[in-house]
Amino acid sequence: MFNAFIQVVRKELLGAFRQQSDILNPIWFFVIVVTLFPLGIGTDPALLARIAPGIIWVAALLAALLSFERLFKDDYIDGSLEQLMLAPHPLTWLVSAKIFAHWLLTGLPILLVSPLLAVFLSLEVNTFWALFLTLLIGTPILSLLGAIGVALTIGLRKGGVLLSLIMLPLSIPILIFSTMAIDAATYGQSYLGLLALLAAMLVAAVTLAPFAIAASLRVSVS
Amino acid sequence: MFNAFIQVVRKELLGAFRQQSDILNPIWFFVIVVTLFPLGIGTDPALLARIAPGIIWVAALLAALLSFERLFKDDYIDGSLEQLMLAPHPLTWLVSAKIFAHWLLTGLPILLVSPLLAVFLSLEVNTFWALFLTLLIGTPILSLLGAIGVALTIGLRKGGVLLSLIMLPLSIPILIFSTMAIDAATYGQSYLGLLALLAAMLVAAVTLAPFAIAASLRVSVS
Amino acid sequence: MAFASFSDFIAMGGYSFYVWLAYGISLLSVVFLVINTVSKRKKIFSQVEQRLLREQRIKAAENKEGIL
Amino acid sequence: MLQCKNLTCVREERILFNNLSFTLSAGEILHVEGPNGVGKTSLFRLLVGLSSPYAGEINWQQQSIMSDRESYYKTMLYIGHKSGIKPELTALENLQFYHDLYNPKVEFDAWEVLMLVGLVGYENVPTAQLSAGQQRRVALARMWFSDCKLWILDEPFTAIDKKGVKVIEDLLIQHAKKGGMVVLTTHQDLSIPTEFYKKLILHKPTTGEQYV
Amino acid sequence: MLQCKNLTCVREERILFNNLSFTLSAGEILHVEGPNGVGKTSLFRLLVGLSSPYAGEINWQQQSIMSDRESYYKTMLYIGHKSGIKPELTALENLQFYHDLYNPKVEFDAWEVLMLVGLVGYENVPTAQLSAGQQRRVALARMWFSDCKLWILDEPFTAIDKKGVKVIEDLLIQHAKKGGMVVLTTHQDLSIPTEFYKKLILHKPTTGEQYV
Amino acid sequence: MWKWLHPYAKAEKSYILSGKLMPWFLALALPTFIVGMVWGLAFAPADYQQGDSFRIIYIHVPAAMMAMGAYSTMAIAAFIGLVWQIRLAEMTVAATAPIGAVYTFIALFTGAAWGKPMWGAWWVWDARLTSELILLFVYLGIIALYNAFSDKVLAGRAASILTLVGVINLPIIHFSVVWWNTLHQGATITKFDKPSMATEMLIPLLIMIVSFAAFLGFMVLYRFRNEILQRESHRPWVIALVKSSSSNDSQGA
Ligand code: HEM
Ligand SMILES: Nc1ncnc2c1ncn2[C@@H]1O[C@H](COP(=O)(O)OP(=O)(O)OP(=O)(O)O)[C@@H](O)[C@H]1O
Ligand SMILES: Nc1ncnc2c1ncn2[C@@H]1O[C@H](COP(=O)(O)OP(=O)(O)OP(=O)(O)O)[C@@H](O)[C@H]1O
Ligand SMILES: [Mg+2]
Ligand SMILES: [Mg+2]
Repeated sequence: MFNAFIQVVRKELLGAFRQQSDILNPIWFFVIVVTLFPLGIGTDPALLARIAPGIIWVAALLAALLSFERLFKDDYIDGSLEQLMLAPHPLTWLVSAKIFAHWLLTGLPILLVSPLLAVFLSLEVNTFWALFLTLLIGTPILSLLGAIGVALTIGLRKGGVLLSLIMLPLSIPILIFSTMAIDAATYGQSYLGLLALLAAMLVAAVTLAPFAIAASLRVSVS
Repeated sequence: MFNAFIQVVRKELLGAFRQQSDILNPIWFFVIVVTLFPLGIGTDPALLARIAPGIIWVAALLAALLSFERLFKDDYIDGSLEQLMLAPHPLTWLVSAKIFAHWLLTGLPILLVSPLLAVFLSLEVNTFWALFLTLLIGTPILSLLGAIGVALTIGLRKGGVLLSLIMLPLSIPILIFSTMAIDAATYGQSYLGLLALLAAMLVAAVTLAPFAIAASLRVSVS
Repeated sequence: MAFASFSDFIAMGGYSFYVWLAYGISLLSVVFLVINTVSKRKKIFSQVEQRLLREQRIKAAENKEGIL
Repeated sequence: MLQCKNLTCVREERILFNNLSFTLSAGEILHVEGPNGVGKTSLFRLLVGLSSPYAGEINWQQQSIMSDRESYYKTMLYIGHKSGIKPELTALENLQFYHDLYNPKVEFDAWEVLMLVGLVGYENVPTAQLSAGQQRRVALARMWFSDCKLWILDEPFTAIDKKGVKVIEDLLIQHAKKGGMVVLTTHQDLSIPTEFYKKLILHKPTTGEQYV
Repeated sequence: MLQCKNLTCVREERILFNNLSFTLSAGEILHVEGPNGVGKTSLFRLLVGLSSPYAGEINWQQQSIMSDRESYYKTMLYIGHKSGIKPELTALENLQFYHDLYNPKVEFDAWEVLMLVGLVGYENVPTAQLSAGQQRRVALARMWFSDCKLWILDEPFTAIDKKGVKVIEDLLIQHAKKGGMVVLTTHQDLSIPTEFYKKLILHKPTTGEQYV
Repeated sequence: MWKWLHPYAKAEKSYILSGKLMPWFLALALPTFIVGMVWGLAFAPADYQQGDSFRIIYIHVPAAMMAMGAYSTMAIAAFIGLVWQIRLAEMTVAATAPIGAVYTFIALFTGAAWGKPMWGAWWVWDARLTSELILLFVYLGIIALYNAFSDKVLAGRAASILTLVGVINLPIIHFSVVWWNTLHQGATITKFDKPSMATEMLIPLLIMIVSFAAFLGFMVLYRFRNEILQRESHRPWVIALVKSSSSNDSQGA
């Protein structure tokens, strides 16, 4: 069973690496969105530093959102998803593998590139660490929640924007806790409690979401 | 020839209205993104009003971006695009019709909903009008530029994020001019010059972009 | 010579970190570009070789029975 | 043994078929026939458990297929209208994945299999760049290394050239002789000797049966 | 008259065919044959101008097809592997669109046409909810109201049932008798009388021709 | 005007010609690079305001200039390629983009490393910086697009179209960024007032510019040859080339 997990992750990564640009794409998107904001809002470094965590988090959310489509949609169109549902392994498990691969391809790059953005937006070291930690815990939750949304909308043509509609409200709590933690860090307060809360949400998501996703898939692909 | 234009627009709208949610989706997305920011950044009204135009514009950009995929991608997958390229009418003309329909389905709703957002983000009347006018002129340019990006990436699997990479640099000038105009309005200055500039860009885009798009399509679909 | 000694030269009037960082990264990126370019050429060669091999395989399989 | 009892399939409030029952035992090939839109694909999706019937039951070895999906899927191979092949991966990678996830116990040499399905020389090309028939061959290649007893094939011959059709038919016969079972549809005439297969002909429901 | 001179097609640095020449005159049906992956679809995409040949020229009525695309497209109907049917629109709406944009001068009654292709009762169902063969029928329905002289059909019989194949073949013969031209591929045997059509058989390039 | 080029419009001849030109470019690039760098780093006098940090200029400015130069090359080549359907020109576009991107990156990075001691921040949203950053994005977009196509003929054409679209866009970006920036905060970079440069500072700079230009030419030719090989790899002359090189390898081993 563990082997099945590995196989699925391996296939996903292989596909992504085949199109080398695919790995860099989420990073680029993320970088570009973050550069748009100074252009739209103004270049005062103090103002930028103040709104930076919010911007980075919203950008992460949108980067995730843009990449969700590919989580199951391609598989649905070419029939791989059907086949995955007919594999002799628990669907929850296979689905978890796909989500893990998705996080490796979208969440992780965002983490890696966040120091660069901290420089662009003149962030303090302390704030940056809070941002990094919240991203580390928060992005997997985003991937899991997004997967539920995708699984629900997959059978519908043009589910793209419907997906964001379903998913954004779900991700608001994460956004709020994260920015609270970052704010606390900026003012030099402890934000461990908030991190713990996020971690608890992650645990809950990891254990429950795969079931929701598997169930939704059984409904959507029928 | 004009008849061909009408036919294409009609078909696009018909398809969108068939899925009623499709018409509401861009609006929802837009509203949600705009409400995310106060959550991410904090609710100080002065701060919000200051960054509001930038946020609204960036949200409009992203809403457009999310919907571009559907501009040609579905058509490409089901073969309609191929057939459109084999129609006995100039491709530039048919392409213009598609873009016009796209604007009707994404740009226009954003315009319609912008008063609501102005209220959310405590905008002044003067600022709002500038915002409205820049959106009115700017969103068609976005649709045209986005179409170039889509046409270039259509044949590629997973062009989604590549598309944003191509498109965002293209749309930066519009973003900058628009927020400049809005800022000018906020400080009570005249922003007619900037609007004229945007309008000139629109004219240029309307006349040139269809050729770039048609050429790109001939490359991508081959 | 603008510097009195070699260690002065390394110190760059107190800006050593920035100057050498700039030069170092620039050099690295150029080296990266050169390596990329040369290895591209090698890759094309090996691709062509592989294709020649593949054509041999196709020919070998051409007249076998029971093949779809 | 695959057994369907009194199956009724309803799609969008329209009855496709009603009270359909049949049994398939080891060594049998079942050719499901019927005009376009009669419900062959819908039937197959019931058989593999992708959708569930409006009424009736489907049993595999006396057990409802839904009761233990995983062990059913261990013995069932489904190839549908859509191929399930990842276009950005090569034929080799696709097959390796299907082998490792679905039939890991079978000994297999992907190169050999690809030779058998006539894709020598295309092993390392992304499948997106293959022709329609070649892509279909990659999907069908799974039959060459499957240890599943039950094969469910929805129009396997689509886009396959004549020589290919012949080879696949031989493979089906061989599978049946080894005690396997095959359910397939195709709009072409099978050139399999008639003693090897039986037919199930689906009809449009007559006016009386349209509503249940 | 459709005329191809010395066509060479290269895909991804691989030569598919080399120096292919043929002519098609009014009233002729050309059946392009060849095993999977030999380049039939690639040839058709050259013929309709979707891609351009590596070398050689394609003329329609003595004029290069690229020189005046629009007037060529007025007389050419292409139905490819992909159907070009919008899944969210109904069959009726799809046909109406194709009529109005491509053959606006033909008088036509969409209901009538849909009856002829056997989709009575499915006129107002979104095509996404039709079966594979029914979707294909919607695409093929364009032949019934086309005033184009040249039809280029890439595997038109895919997913069509036997009765349907017969009807389409009759339609092709009729079109040829009226002075039309047809280029088609299919892996099934045509049951058209042999005097009505000629064959073009594509081969893999031999070793000598592999490089130009 | 293009008559002289015509005989070489055939790929094989271009391959040979560019192979002959390459050493000359390298012969210009290497010595100038060594001379310019040693002179600039060790012999040019320190700046009276910026001290020794100004020595970054010897790579910063050449890189920035040649980043633009590379783009102009690409734009011209793209135009020729699309209008006259010359595939070799499209290959030039593809060959040049990565070099332009690396130069742009160098300009950005050295600028940032210079900005930290001078302005106290690695990055500010100044007009010049912003447009340079966007230029980098444009380059990356072109490269990514080119690599995403597997058929290199199509890839070249797509990249050319994008390059041309970028040409229209770049001046707009330039001006929009300048106006936008001056409206908000004209005073961010007053610390950077350009001193009229002393000759002993200027000469190594000019030498470095020549060196960067020559190196650009060398790399473009090298990559151009790669492109030709890739696209003509079904032609007998390429096969012969490959065969002879592999037999050389086996003899050497
Ligand atoms: C990331 C930051 C920077 C970027 C992206 C950047 C970019 C550029 C660009 C595009 C040019 C134009 C080259 C040309 O004339 O073609 C330039 C020139 C120049 N830069 Fe920078 N620059 C940066 C930071 C700096 C800093 C911090 C300094 C010094 C304090 C500096 C000093 C110069 C000088 C002296 C020139 C030559 C000006 C001229 O002769 O026109 N730059 N830079
Ligand atoms: N999109 C593509 N990119 C690159 N190569 C391709 C592409 N499509 C097809 N090919 C190659 O071109 C060759 C011919 O393909 P084509 O689709 O023309 O074959 P075909 O004769 O139509 O086959 P089939 O009977 O399977 O439809 C194949 O060998 C394939 O490898
Ligand atoms: N996704 C769907 N949603 C609703 N109805 C559907 C859907 N797919 C098929 N149908 C309906 O079910 C009926 C049977 O479709 P099915 O695909 O099972 O036919 P089929 O026998 O496989 O035909 P074909 O030979 O054309 O493949 C059709 O009349 C169609 O209208
Ligand atoms: Mg079916
Ligand atoms: Mg084909």
